[in-house]
Amino acid sequence: MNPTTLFGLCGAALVGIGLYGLLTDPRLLRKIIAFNLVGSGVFLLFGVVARRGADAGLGGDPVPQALVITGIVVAFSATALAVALLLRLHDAGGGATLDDGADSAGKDRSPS
Amino acid sequence: MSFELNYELLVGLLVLTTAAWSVAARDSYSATVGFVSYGLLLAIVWMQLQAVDVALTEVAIGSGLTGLLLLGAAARLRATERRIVARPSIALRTLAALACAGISVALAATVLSLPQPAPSLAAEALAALPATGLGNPVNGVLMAFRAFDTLLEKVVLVLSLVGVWSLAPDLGWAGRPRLLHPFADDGVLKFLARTLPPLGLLLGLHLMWNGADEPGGAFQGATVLAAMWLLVLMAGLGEAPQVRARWLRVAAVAGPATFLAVGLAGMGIAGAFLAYPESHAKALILFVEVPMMLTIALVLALLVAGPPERTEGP
Amino acid sequence: MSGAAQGWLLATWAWPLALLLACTWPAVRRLMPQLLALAPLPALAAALFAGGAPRVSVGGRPLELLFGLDAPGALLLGVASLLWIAAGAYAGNYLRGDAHAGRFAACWLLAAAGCLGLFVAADLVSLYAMLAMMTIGAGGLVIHDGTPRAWRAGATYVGLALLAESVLLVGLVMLAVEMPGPGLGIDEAVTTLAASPQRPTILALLVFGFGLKAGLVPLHVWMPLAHSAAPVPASAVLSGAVVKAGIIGLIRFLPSGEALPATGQMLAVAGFVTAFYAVVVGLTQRHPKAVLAYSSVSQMGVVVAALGLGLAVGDGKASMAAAFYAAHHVLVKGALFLAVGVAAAGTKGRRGWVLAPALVLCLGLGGLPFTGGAVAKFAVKDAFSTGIAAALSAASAAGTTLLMLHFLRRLALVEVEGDRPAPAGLLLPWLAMAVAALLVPWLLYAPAGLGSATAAFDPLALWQALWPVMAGVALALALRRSADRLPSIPEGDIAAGLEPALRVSRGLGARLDGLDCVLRGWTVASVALVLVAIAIGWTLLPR
Amino acid sequence: MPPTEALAAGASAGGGWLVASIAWPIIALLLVIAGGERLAARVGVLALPIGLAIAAAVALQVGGSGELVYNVGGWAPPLGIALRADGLSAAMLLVTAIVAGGSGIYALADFGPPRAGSSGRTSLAFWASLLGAWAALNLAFLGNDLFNLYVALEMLTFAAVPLVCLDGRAETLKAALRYLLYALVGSVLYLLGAVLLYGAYGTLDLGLLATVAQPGPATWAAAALMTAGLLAKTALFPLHLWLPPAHAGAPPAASAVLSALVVKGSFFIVLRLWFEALPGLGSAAAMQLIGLLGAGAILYGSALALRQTRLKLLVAYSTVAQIGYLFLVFPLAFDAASGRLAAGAALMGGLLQAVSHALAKAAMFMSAGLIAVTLGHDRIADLGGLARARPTSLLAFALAGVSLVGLPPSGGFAAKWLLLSAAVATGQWWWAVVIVLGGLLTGAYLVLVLMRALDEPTAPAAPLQPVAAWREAVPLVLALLAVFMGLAGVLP
Amino acid sequence: MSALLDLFTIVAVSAGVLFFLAGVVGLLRFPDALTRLHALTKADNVGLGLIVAGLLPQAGSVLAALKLLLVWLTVLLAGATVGQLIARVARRAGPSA
Repeated sequence: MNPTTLFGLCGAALVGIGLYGLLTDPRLLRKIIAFNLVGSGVFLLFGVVARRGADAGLGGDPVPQALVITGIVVAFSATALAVALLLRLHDAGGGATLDDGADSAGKDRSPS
Repeated sequence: MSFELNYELLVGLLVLTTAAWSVAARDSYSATVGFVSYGLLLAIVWMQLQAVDVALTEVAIGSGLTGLLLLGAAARLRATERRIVARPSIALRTLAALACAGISVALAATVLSLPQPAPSLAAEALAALPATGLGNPVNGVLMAFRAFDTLLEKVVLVLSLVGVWSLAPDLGWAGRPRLLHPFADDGVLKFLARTLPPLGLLLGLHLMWNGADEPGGAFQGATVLAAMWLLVLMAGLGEAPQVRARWLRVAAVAGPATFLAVGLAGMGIAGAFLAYPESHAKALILFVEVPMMLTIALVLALLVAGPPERTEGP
Repeated sequence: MSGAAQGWLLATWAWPLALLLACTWPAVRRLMPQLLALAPLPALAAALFAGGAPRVSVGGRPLELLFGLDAPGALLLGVASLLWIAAGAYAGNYLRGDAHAGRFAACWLLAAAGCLGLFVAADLVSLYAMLAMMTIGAGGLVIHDGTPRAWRAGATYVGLALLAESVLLVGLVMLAVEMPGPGLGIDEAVTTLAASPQRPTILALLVFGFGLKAGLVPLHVWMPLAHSAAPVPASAVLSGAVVKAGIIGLIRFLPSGEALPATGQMLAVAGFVTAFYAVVVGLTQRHPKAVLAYSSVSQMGVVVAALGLGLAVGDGKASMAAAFYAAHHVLVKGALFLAVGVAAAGTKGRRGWVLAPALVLCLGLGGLPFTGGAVAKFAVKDAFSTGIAAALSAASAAGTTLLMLHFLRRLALVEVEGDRPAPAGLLLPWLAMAVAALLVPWLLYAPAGLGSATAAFDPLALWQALWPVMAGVALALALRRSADRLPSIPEGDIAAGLEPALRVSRGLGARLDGLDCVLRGWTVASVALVLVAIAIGWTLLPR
Repeated sequence: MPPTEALAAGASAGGGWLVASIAWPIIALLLVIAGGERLAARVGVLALPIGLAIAAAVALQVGGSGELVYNVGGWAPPLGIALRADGLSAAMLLVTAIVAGGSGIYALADFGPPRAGSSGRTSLAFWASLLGAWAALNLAFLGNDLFNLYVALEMLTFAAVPLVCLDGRAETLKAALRYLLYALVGSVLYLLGAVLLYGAYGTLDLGLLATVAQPGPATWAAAALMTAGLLAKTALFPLHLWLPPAHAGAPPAASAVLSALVVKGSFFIVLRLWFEALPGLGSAAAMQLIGLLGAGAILYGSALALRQTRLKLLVAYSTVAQIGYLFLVFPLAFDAASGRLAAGAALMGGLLQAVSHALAKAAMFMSAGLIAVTLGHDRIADLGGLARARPTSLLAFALAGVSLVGLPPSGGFAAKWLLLSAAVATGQWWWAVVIVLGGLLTGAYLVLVLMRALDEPTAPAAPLQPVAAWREAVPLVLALLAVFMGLAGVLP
Repeated sequence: MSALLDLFTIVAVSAGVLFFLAGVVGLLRFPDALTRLHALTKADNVGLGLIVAGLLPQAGSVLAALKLLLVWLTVLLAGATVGQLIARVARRAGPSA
């Protein structure tokens, strides 16, 4: 059991924790936070993979490290878009959850 | 080593605790605070993993800007979120917990099963690095070997900025984003907003310049600049530009545009899209990084600032 | 010559479709109901000049469409086009002042293109395409009146027809998979079928599909509903021409010249059951169109029985004979349906103009000597030559006569709608069809390659044709009193059983909506996502 | 290695077109943003034909050489990123360019240059998103590197989400947010798979993975996570929660792109993942499972479409159903004997289904939009009188329906025919049954709509709104393409 | 000489850690926002200051030492400002907070 593996397990756990929040918390903001947790868990796994690939005098495989940097940026833009949507929805009076309108498609049905 | 491991263990546990906290906390605001501290702890983990560039990015974006974004939202949503009580049924939550645990276990098992010695491109990257004239292999990957991803990532940034803007109410389109801190009128914040930015500017440029050979790069630098600008905006020392301002539009696309132009030029002069002639590789890369830094700083800050709103006096 | 012939082959279905497309111009759409009689002209030309012409191919792979015309096809195409012309002329008059005339015309053209194109389709794909076109158009015709009854009939018809086509599709695909070459011509398909290990399955699927189209009991339920619900000219073509889709399909795909006793006898049994069952139920019907519809079911039963017996003994000529019998039915049934309309449109006083020719046609359907019906019966005599078959066919002839006389009585009682004599525009098509039904069979007998029709005049043949008719007449007179006291079975007898099924399906639908709201809740859906991931991973593990 | 050598190593002549097909929409996108609202529509419309030409050029090149490869930056995989085009990609590139072009022209009426008084917000957002989605799709069809494809997926999502809520109504915002969050879960799962594969094999290149990938925990976990994530983005039943409200709520031009193209992007990556990277690693059980979900989608989606009372929702649910056919490819293409996925009739059928559905569904959404504009509503029960009011749009809708039901000579028919043949040839008759039932249900709900539309006006209809003829022409052309695709000889 | 420097480092850093410890305890134990703030700012300013001071001899180069000082100054600046802001919030919310 070396530190790298330890952090690998840590990343796996993070994914689980975040995923649970993403699945079950009705509050949208918390979903977004949870998504970031899952994301960072995945990035941590990238870091572990990079560290395991330490070679040729480098502390880690630079490729996964670069991928993480790109990934973090993408995750940030996703967060920004989601937060903006959430606040706009809030202003438009749509509340701060998803499921109280889940059947927006189901609503306009004739009671046949 | 055993001390090492204990230390790592401690950090790992702290990370997991803060993560669990930011999921479990009753109040979203405290959850967000938990998330920010989680980001800082994660940066330590990245240091432990010998990934300084990532650590910088994680602190700057993962914890810093994202935290700012979430804190703002949490503050605005406080009232509404209190009213949300309906939660999924206990059975459903249990099922979800089991499913997530299953995923975690599977991942853990997979991590433990990864081959030893691990496959790695470190050697190849190092061998190819001279052709790019760069000293920092991570930056080499970002700007040369996988420059395509980096270019596309910038397009993604700009695209999501347009997405955020498109959420403006029609009346707000003519306006500008507003994120005044409730204490904007306060001298203290203004003081900070006056003293810190010069320092930040210095740091940002330093990071960008350093990135070529040492940890850091346009991206981390730009983030610092963005943070400084946001500070100025929040302190009310400056106003965010109108989203229709032409200079803003041009600046927002300058980075990817230059990158793309250089890349296409590469087809002619270096035989491939996004290839650099070996003699001028470093110069070209720096030439790309300067406008890119501008764009990134601008876009990151405006992503935090959100869609434009009607501009009546506050 | 062959160039022109091939042109006619294509125009058979392309011309009606062209007229249909023209309907997108409002001016043309308003005019179209009066021009319906023009749509089948190329088909008639094809029937006359393009028989046996080399196949013409349209498009490239994967869908190379082939068109050609074999002898039975030519025969049926000819009479069918005659019927479509007459009924079209009739419809032009019938539709005067109808608000939906444009829609009727559109559906009519679509159905005509499919129905006529079906006879020239020479490959699996175009055959399927024509069937589909015909179904959709005909469905539109059935619901034309827009009454709940019409809707129910149309829904039943389209539903069952689509079912038949889906079954056919599977059969055709199974056939195509085994075919060596890239082309999907029907001729090649038939040769493949002969050698196929899957033959029983494929034959079963095809017989089911085409049997449903031809209205074999118990797949006949849609016919009485559709034919009595549709407007008069529509029921004329439905009952006369459209039904023959099943027949031509069976003729094309059943192996000819090879003896398949089991299959053949099964077909024959199904045919005879249909023939008699339909007579019995038909006798209980009140509305003349319903009676006619059941008579069509019964007649198709006879045709299938003839085919089946031919197949049982491997008689190569049986298919041509059956086609001939069917051709006669096209003309008679088309004519009689028009008669119903004429009777309703005219006045009681001048109803003789309707009843007199109708009587001849009715008895002709039973096989009265010197009528076209006699030739038709004479054509299939070989199939029904031997003991039990002969008896059954004679009995069915008697039954047919009985049923048709019942129809005649109901026709005489039809309520008139106005007090003015039927306009010539309605009268002439009817009389023309009547004459055609009497004469055309005589003209076609020799060209159809069935030998000489004069043999039908020898005394023995005359007697064999006559006595079942007389028996039928006698029965009719005997039953005259009781005929109206028979219990009345609802049209489409067992189709009545569909109603509860519909109600159940509606209930299920409501459940489905509820289920969807649950499935589309966030937590359920996202848990589902994680579970899907786990499930896929699980299934990947080696066992 | 120096670029030139790398080129000699990996890239094939004409590969530059691959770069062009991705770079061109991006250039247009940047121009739109820099040029501002006034120019957005013009730039966009000019970009469309050129993009089509580039796609055609790629198709020609592929038709000639069978396959195009291009190493970006001259760095060959595993260190660098490669682009690759085969017949499948070429077909998808073409149909994408056609549909994007169609919806662009169609959108000129809604998102043209802003008139006085109206803010240019929607105009800018629509054109930027359309071009962004187009670039992302082309990248998804050409990308050969798992992380590169991840970027493509995210780009696609970020471009698609704003399209959903252009009108800013609360329910479309909610639909957009559900879509975004669910798509994000999907992409996280995908990324998890990618990191596992890199950790195990040290490469993200599909071609290299195919050579080194072995059965093992990492491979299985990665395949499962990535497939599930992509299914979520493709809205395969039961992961379709976001699709109906999003596609039914968006403006017609956007719905056309979303329903016709966007869901195909992630589907295409599933194909690539299984057929290119892990062809030998699927198990019969897994393929049957995926097929089962597809079958569920077909029956469930069609049944629900039959229940809808709003036209756009019906069309949206029909998309849920049609997506199902795409995933029948996996059980049908899986050769149990060798345990490998074999490119054959099934794969070709799946591709045809994707292409023909793209054309037909775009036509359907556009004509449904025009119908809604004309009548001021899209209640199926009150469609009466449409046959007179909008014959052309109705015709387009009906022709598109012909392809969906799978009547000859439409591309839909060719697709169903191939899938059925594969089912028969491999003796998996149960999929044949599903295909046939799906066709029946599809026919049912389309006939229902057409019959209503052919009826007389039920209520005293509100004054009909006029619609420009050229707008009606767009869906008609797309529908005709879908109907006669079967004759075009697209099959090898 | 170097031994002395090392000793200085050890002492200073330990003292800094001690301050941080005290700060954390204060954060957990003190009754209201203002007093907690009081504890925290001590940790930030003095604690970090001592640690930086202790690390200076180990910095190796003058540039590195300057960087360390810069870090400390920045933290001082930010900490002071944030402390002020939080205090204002607390005062606005009233002593009960």
